[in-house]
Amino acid sequence: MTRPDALVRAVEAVLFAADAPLTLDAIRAHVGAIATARDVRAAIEVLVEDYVGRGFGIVRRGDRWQFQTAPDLAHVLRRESEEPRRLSRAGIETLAIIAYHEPVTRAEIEAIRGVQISKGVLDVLMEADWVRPAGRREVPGRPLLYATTAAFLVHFGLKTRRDLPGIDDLRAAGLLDPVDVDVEDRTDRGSHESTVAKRDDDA
Amino acid sequence: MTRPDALVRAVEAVLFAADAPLTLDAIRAHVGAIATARDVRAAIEVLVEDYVGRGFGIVRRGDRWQFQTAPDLAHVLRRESEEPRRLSRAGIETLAIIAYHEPVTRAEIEAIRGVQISKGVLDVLMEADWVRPAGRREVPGRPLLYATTAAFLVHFGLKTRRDLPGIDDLRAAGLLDPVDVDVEDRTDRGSHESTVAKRDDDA
Amino acid sequence: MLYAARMDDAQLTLDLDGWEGPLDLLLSLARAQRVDLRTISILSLVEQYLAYVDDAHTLKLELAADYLVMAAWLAYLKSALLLPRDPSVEPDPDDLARRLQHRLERLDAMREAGARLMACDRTGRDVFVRGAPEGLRTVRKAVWTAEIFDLIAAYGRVSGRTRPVMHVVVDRAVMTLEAALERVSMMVGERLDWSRVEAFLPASAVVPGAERFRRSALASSFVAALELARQGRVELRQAAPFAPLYLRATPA
Repeated sequence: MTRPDALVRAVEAVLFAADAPLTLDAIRAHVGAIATARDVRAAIEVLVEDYVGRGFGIVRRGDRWQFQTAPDLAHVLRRESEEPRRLSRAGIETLAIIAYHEPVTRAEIEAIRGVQISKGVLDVLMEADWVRPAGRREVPGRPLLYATTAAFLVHFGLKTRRDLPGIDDLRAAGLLDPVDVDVEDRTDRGSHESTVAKRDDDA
Repeated sequence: MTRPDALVRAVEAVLFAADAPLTLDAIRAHVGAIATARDVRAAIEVLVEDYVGRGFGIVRRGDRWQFQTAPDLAHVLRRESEEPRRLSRAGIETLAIIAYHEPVTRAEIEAIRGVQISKGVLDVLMEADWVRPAGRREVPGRPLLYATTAAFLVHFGLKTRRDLPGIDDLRAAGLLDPVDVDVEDRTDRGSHESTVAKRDDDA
Repeated sequence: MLYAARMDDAQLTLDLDGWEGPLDLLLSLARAQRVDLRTISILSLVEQYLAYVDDAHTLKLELAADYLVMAAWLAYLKSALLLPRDPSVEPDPDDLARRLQHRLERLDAMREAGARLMACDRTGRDVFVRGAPEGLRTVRKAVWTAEIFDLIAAYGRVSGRTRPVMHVVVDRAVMTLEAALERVSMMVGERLDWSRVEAFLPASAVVPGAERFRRSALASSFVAALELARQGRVELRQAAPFAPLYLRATPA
């Protein structure tokens, strides 16, 4: 890195510490009146050149000058932090129903689960990119259909949906044991509808 | 001027855009987790070197790093009307005692100064965010302990507490040995030991 | 009485001619000797202090309790230092003098440290951070995780919850109203004369062991007959309560 001369160095520090873009005169007021506007201007040119290719540089705004981070590094300054979150029970059940029955409407999912789905559950599944809207069912009201995505298969290590174990497999694995419904989390209990289980839920 | 590599440039931009000193981890979080703490540390070393002799540069404050102007340019940057917080003599001494002895109880500070701390002295130091409560001493009365903050290091331009002016000499001279409040108090207060316990209580 | 001032919160810090307490006064007297604190004569310092307090005619006695307590203690220390050493006296006066000297040294050191601290390159006075930082932003993004086992177990749970209801429906052989309606209306058109309602039951309902299904079929067929009669498509005839029920298509 170059060792700038005293004026360049002073201008550099003034622009750095300034809380707003500065005019040449404002800079001169700091670095000393011995420096002419022309000197300051020349110092700025040196600085502009010095900072080419670095993480920040000097930019001109009208007749004012300021330091600014490089525009192409905006993504670095605005970081996305990833927070691992586990799906709620309602979320995983809804996802399972979609995976086994797709394409299904929201009403069908609710009928199979026996409880209404709170608004956020499908949003979360779509945000996770495991579920996507898949057209509409051509019945009155034309309800939206939901299906799983390719990312779903990848995440769960499945080649196809057919890799999901069938009901008999689940029974053999002891996964069909009746579960105490009271364990159900409150959020998705919401208003309990009597539409429960009118429908065949065979996969 | 050198053209830094991508990581150095990103670290430079992050430190430049930050409105507070950053830890290595905070920097890593922005430049991408692919960079190890070691990589970031190495990038900082490059930057520290790059900015030697310029109008501002990178300094270490505790376990954090930040850009700041070169101290010798104070005269160019100092604004006439602006004077950092003026501390009373009691405030300065109390701050020094906390910084050199931390963590200390109020009774210990009083023992060193030979007078009680008037109300407001610790408040001012805490309000400035230079001093913080730091747990309690596990002795009867469990008096509150005080210690300095990260902002203290930043404000006074210290790399670490070991950077405190003359701290090694003072320690070697035994002047930073633990304060025996009980004995000290007797030394100048003669016989009325009962006040010691009382002061511990409100520490 | 002497301690009254110490108890009063407002007067905790005694400001006596600018001294911040007796230790401060002692330190100032010591420094006036312009010698290293480590080599200072505690005895002469004590004498100076006592002389100073004696001379301070302007002292407001009620405010100067701390100074007088210190004076009394120093007077005791002085006499102990001057008298021949009595080993039974605890603590050793020389030790007390050393401690006092240590305290003065330490207060002096802290005062000096405070001054040096204030002379550091202070942010906002000597060094400056960036005036208009863009700031860093963190956008939190949830990364959802779930294991294949969770997924399968969840489906098992849902199925387990709803399946028993399904089994009951499949197990109980029923003839639905819709089926009966269809069957009765089709068959009645093929028969010209009165037929008992039992004649419309499917063959599977009248075999041995199908009693439950027969009753379901009979009930549904009966309701179907009523519905068809309501629509004017069949006529019903029954001689008496619980007598056989006959139906035929309404003649054209």
